[in-house]
Amino acid sequence: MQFNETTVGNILVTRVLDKRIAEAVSSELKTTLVGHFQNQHGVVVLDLSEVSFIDSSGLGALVAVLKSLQGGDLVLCGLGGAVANMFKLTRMDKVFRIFQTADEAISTLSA
Amino acid sequence: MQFNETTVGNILVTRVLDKRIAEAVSSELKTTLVGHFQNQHGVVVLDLSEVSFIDSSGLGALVAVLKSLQGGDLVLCGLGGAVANMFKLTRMDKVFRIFQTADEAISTLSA
Amino acid sequence: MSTIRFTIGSDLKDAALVGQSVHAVCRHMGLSDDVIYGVELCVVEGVTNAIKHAYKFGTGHEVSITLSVTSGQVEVEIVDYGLPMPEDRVNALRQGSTVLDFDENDRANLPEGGMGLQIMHLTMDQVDYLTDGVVNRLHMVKHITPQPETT
Amino acid sequence: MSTIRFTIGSDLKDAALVGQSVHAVCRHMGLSDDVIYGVELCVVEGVTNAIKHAYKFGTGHEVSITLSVTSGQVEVEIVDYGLPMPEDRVNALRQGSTVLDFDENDRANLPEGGMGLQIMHLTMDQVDYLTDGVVNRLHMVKHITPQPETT
Ligand SMILES: Nc1ncnc2c1ncn2[C@@H]1O[C@H](COP(=O)(O)OP(=O)(O)O)[C@@H](O)[C@H]1O
Ligand SMILES: Nc1ncnc2c1ncn2[C@@H]1O[C@H](COP(=O)(O)OP(=O)(O)O)[C@@H](O)[C@H]1O
Repeated sequence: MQFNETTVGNILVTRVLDKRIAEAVSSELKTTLVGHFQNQHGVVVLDLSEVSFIDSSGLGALVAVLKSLQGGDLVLCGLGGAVANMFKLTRMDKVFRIFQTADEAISTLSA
Repeated sequence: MQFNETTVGNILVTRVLDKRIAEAVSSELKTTLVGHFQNQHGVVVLDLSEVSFIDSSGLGALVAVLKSLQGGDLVLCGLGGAVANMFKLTRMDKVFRIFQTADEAISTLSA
Repeated sequence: MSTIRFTIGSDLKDAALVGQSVHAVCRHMGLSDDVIYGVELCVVEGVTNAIKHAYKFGTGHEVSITLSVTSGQVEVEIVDYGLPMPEDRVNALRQGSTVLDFDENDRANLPEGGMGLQIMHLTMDQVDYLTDGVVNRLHMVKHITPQPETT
Repeated sequence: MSTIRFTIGSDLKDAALVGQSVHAVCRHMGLSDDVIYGVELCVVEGVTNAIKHAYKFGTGHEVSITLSVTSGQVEVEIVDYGLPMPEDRVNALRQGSTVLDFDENDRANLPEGGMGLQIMHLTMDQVDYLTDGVVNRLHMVKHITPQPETT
């Protein structure tokens, strides 16, 4: 997988550059994100704006990261059509904190 | 096939609304255009801006129309990536008069 | 009716090729975004399951996906030749399960897997799974409001 | 390597489904626009020829298209079970023809057909056609500059 990462204070913005999050990459996604929290990042904003498809294993990987958290938070932003649909269908939109854009996430979380 | 047609003086602008011009529709395209010339339209501007694919039978239909002309003219506009490539590959870009846009075709031809 | 069959080897990375192809064909047929997303998702879930569960990630096997679009419905059949789905899972697919009835505040008990069959159950209008022990067929239908014919 | 096979019946309107699918897969693999256009065009030309010439527009026959993308090339094989291509046309495909060497000012002699094989000859880096009288295979290869791996 490819990521683009920016740090703003104790917030790490991780933009997924792959267009698809599915079984083939979901464990890599999970390992990467868990690693970020182990590296003392308080909050990770996962920017999915370039992602046009996510399947249940991709979603499961994000849930697994959320469940592994010992403090800190994983929040999401940039959910487009198919990705937003998936979160709604599975009710995971009620589980994750979801922002429109990374900027919106940063300004809310830094406030 | 679906078309959108506008008349400006003795110029008929025919915009193809189908995204693909291939064997399945090429004879319909030819019949439609030949009909326009029989209906005394002096110049037909065929606007291909919505067309993203043309194959050799679509191209052949346009050549057949050109060859059938007894006066009048068939000019083209709005050739996007794959369509422009096809005209170039076959050297048909040297055969047809090609404009960027319908407006450009109209203003040149009405001048 | 327009029909196309896609065949791939049991390789997870090629599941994406089917997903992209199904997406492109559905878009070409003028289907709505919601239908496109739903059909693509269920196809990828079904193909992934075939590779993961029927073939246990073993390579060199075949998965084929037949997509048929008529003016009233999209029909998908996914065929594999691996281990058949257990009967209780077939029932879960047909009748639905409680996997997504989680309490959203009870983080520890959120599901990390087992959501694929329920996603198909919820997204499609008909889902069924038939096997003779050799050929396994996952069959799905999504109703659509009649579309203009596309050529 | 990523490989997917598309199979359609000998119905012209389904040739577009293959075209769209090939386009989507090539785009997913990160290929350049020029390569995508060229491969899609040659696939549609080959599939159309199979339906038109090998099957004489008869329906109910099969055309299958295998697309393989590696870091160095795109490979396409189109298979039909109809009438084989005449030998002089196979030679035209392999060695090229003069159909596009027209005088652009001599309107009456412009070609209205017979351009498909030459388009494949010009667009692809390798083209070949093999038949045993029953199974006909059109084989095409396009070299590409190595692409980043896409998942
Ligand atoms: N195609 C299949 N062949 C065999 N077993 C299957 C198949 N699809 C699903 N299963 C079984 O059903 C279970 C639930 O599948 P699913 O809801 O997709 O979730 P997951 O794949 O995350 O386990 C799988 O764990 C597996 O045991
Ligand atoms: N797949 C095929 N099977 C049998 N004959 C073919 C096939 N493809 C081409 N041919 C023959 O070669 C000729 C040239 O084909 P092509 O260059 O594609 O132009 P067109 O299809 O417009 O005639 C066809 O007219 C046909 O006689």
